[in-house]
Amino acid sequence: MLKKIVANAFEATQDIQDNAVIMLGGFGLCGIPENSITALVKMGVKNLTCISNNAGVDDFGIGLLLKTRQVKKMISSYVGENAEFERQLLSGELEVELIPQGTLATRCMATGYGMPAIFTPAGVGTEVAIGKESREFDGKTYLLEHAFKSDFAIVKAWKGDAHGNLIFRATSRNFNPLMAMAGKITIAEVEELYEAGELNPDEIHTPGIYVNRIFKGSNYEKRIEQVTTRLKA
Amino acid sequence: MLKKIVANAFEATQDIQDNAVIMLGGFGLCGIPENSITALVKMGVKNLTCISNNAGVDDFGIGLLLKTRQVKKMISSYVGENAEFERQLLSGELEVELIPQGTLATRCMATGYGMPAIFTPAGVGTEVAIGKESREFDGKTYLLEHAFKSDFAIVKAWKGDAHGNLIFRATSRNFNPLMAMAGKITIAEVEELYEAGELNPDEIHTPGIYVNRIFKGSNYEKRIEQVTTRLKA
Amino acid sequence: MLDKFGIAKRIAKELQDGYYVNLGIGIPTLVANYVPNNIEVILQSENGLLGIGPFPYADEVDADLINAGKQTVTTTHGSSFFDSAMSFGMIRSGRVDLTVLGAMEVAENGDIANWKIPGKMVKGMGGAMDLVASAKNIIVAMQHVNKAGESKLLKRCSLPITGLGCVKKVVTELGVFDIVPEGFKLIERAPAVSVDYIKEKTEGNLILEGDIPEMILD
Amino acid sequence: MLDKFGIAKRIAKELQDGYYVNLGIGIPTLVANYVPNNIEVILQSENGLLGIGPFPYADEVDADLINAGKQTVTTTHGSSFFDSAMSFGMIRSGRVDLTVLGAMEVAENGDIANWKIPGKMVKGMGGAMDLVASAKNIIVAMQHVNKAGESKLLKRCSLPITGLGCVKKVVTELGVFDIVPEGFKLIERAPAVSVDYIKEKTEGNLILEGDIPEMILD
Repeated sequence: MLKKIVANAFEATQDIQDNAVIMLGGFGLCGIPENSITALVKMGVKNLTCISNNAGVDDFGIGLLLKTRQVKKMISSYVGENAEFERQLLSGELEVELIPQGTLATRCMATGYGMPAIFTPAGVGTEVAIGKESREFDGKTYLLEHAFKSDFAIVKAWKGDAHGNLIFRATSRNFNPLMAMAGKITIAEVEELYEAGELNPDEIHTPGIYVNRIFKGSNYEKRIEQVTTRLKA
Repeated sequence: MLKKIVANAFEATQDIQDNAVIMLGGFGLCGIPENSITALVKMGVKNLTCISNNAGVDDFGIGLLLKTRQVKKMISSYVGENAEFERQLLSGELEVELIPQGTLATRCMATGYGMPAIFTPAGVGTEVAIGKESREFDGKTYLLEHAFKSDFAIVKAWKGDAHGNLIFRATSRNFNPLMAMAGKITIAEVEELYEAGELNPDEIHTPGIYVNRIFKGSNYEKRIEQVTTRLKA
Repeated sequence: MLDKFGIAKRIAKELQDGYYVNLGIGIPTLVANYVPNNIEVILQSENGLLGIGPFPYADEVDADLINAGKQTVTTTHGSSFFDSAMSFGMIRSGRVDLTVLGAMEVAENGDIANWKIPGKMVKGMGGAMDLVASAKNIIVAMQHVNKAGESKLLKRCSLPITGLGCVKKVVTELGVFDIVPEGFKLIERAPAVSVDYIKEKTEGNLILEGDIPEMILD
Repeated sequence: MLDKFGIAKRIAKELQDGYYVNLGIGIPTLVANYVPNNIEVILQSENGLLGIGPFPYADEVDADLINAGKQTVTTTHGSSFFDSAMSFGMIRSGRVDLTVLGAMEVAENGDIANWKIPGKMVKGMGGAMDLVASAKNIIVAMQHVNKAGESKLLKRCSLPITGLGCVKKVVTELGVFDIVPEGFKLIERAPAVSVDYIKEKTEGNLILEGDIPEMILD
């Protein structure tokens, strides 16, 4: 029988070791694996390389792992919301590799699709292109960008089932299904966990074959970086 | 206002000219754009290059276009269900390019994702590799395969809306969302056509940005190639 | 001279019915407020949304529904969600008709710099490099000069480049400029701004052909 | 000697709990009927389905729900649908644990030929080339000899190749063979089949180590 369901974030992440390369889903604070991040902080695993579009804020998301100095390197597209991050970066405690957002997303997909590399025009002529192979197709120049290798991918979904099938909600989908396909071991935390057969097969975003462990998360804070509203007329 | 909805298959396909390169969704007879194929037969457009995983059967699907000698070339992965096809191929009336199924699918996706080429191990060491560039990544050899160029993609969906958003049903999804992303002009025929806002944004498989024209098809036959059943206990 | 709202208003005149549009953070986001009533424009957010609606009412705020600027938004009729790879797939494959973004510098050959200032904390390029490398029609919305009063319309960018030769049009508080092979072609002057003043504030090659009309913002 | 059901039954013993498995057309499809009751195996169909159920009852037949052999099927608890690019993505990225397929020829170095006979109508490779190029564990289910009585376990394939050095195991009506660096290593004999008989029917290098047990199919 499929044994993908684990009790909680601690059980799901217990074999993540120092120096691991982990991918973390989410865009800003939207759709981040809150429970797993908390578990990693409590476990105290060190020298992590984190592949994540952003680096959280000072006291939430990946910012929590930065505060405790558990991160050796961030691979991200935008890291600009975090004072502690800036301090560690400027002091040389933290390494950062910046990657265009579409390249980051597509390199995750490449891993999940068994494609060793992809071509993208993003970054041609910029410092991102330094040291990279470029190639022309139909008169346009592209960079060769390699699929990611990581030890673990940790994602957050709205609904999941015992087979590891995942459904995401609204823009919390973002990088989550891409990273779910890209982990050597993929861990999914979900708001709602169902028996196999309870989700509609047409509505599944990530087929369970890509997910190794799944658990029902709890106490989601779902913090919002910028609450922008309009007034009722 | 978005003006994607057209009355029927004739209006949708009226500017498809002789010598056009068209992609047709479907796997076997499952999820094929029946109405559009009928319109193409009635219009009598000639010398078509058809990119489609299969070539239909003698009297259904792309087989109808073969019967009327409207197809110059088929680009497919498997064409084995069609006697008229075989006759035209052996007599030299029809050109055929055979492509591994995963390569066919991924080359469609590459087009829709703006990637000029992809790497795949399928066909390495076989006659499919003849004349193609190969490259090693991590000790494994891959072929460089280019994104498709086509004039029109014609797909069949279950549900669609005025914005061109599409939802597919069960395995009739197959190549349809991939080809929908790959047409210079994409035509979608749907069983059920809705107003914008009636489909759940989380459940959409093909975002409307990829679809130029949409119409509600009629009289779907949905022929089955191999009805296989079991007996009630 | 235009304020930021005026710049957004002027750019909104470039919108056409049925356009798919990606609006960057800052002034570009304001363009959404000036879409003419008689046309329909669909806004793309590169985190994974087609069809951005207005900001939510306070009781509608949804943490799972944000734009690329991490602001809470809503959907509209016909919206769809997708992952970020498909989102940049749309961008790379040229499905987005118009991209509007801010810049620190634009060069007369269409180069753009908008992601990094050497010596300052680098926050990252986000999706900007993907957008400028792929979009077929890019309009830059920015102030004409920087805080030191120096022109941002340059012969050559001095800051690290975001993308090469990609900008098609620039709208500043002083005017509208098409990027043509020879440089910045002044198309329209902002209200009450003289050609001479624009000349003075533009370092890159400025092309003046015939009488330059003052823009009309209704 | 085994019949085709026996071959399928023997291959089913290779299944492990939690395996994702792709079964080709013909004998491989029959393997699904012999999955042990105490394990769970999820079948993948490369047109876009994980979790193939049994054939439908007559009143359940659904034209939109077929397998890669174009037969009507059903779903099971936990099934999911996806497009063919993702389907081959799963295959290429090594997520499918076991692939079982038929062959016309297998060579002692693991090469396989199963898509084309020169001079005959070529129907196409379908997904076979993708599967053999990507799957980490490939078992071939086939008859030991062709209709002319010639061995299909060869030193070198004579037919056009589908994939290079990819087959890990071959199960025929005569026995079970692991592909090792030196050739076909006989692991088990089919009931009432002698080693000498297998030797006679095998053109490729046959490796015999110790006593070769007769297979047990319970």
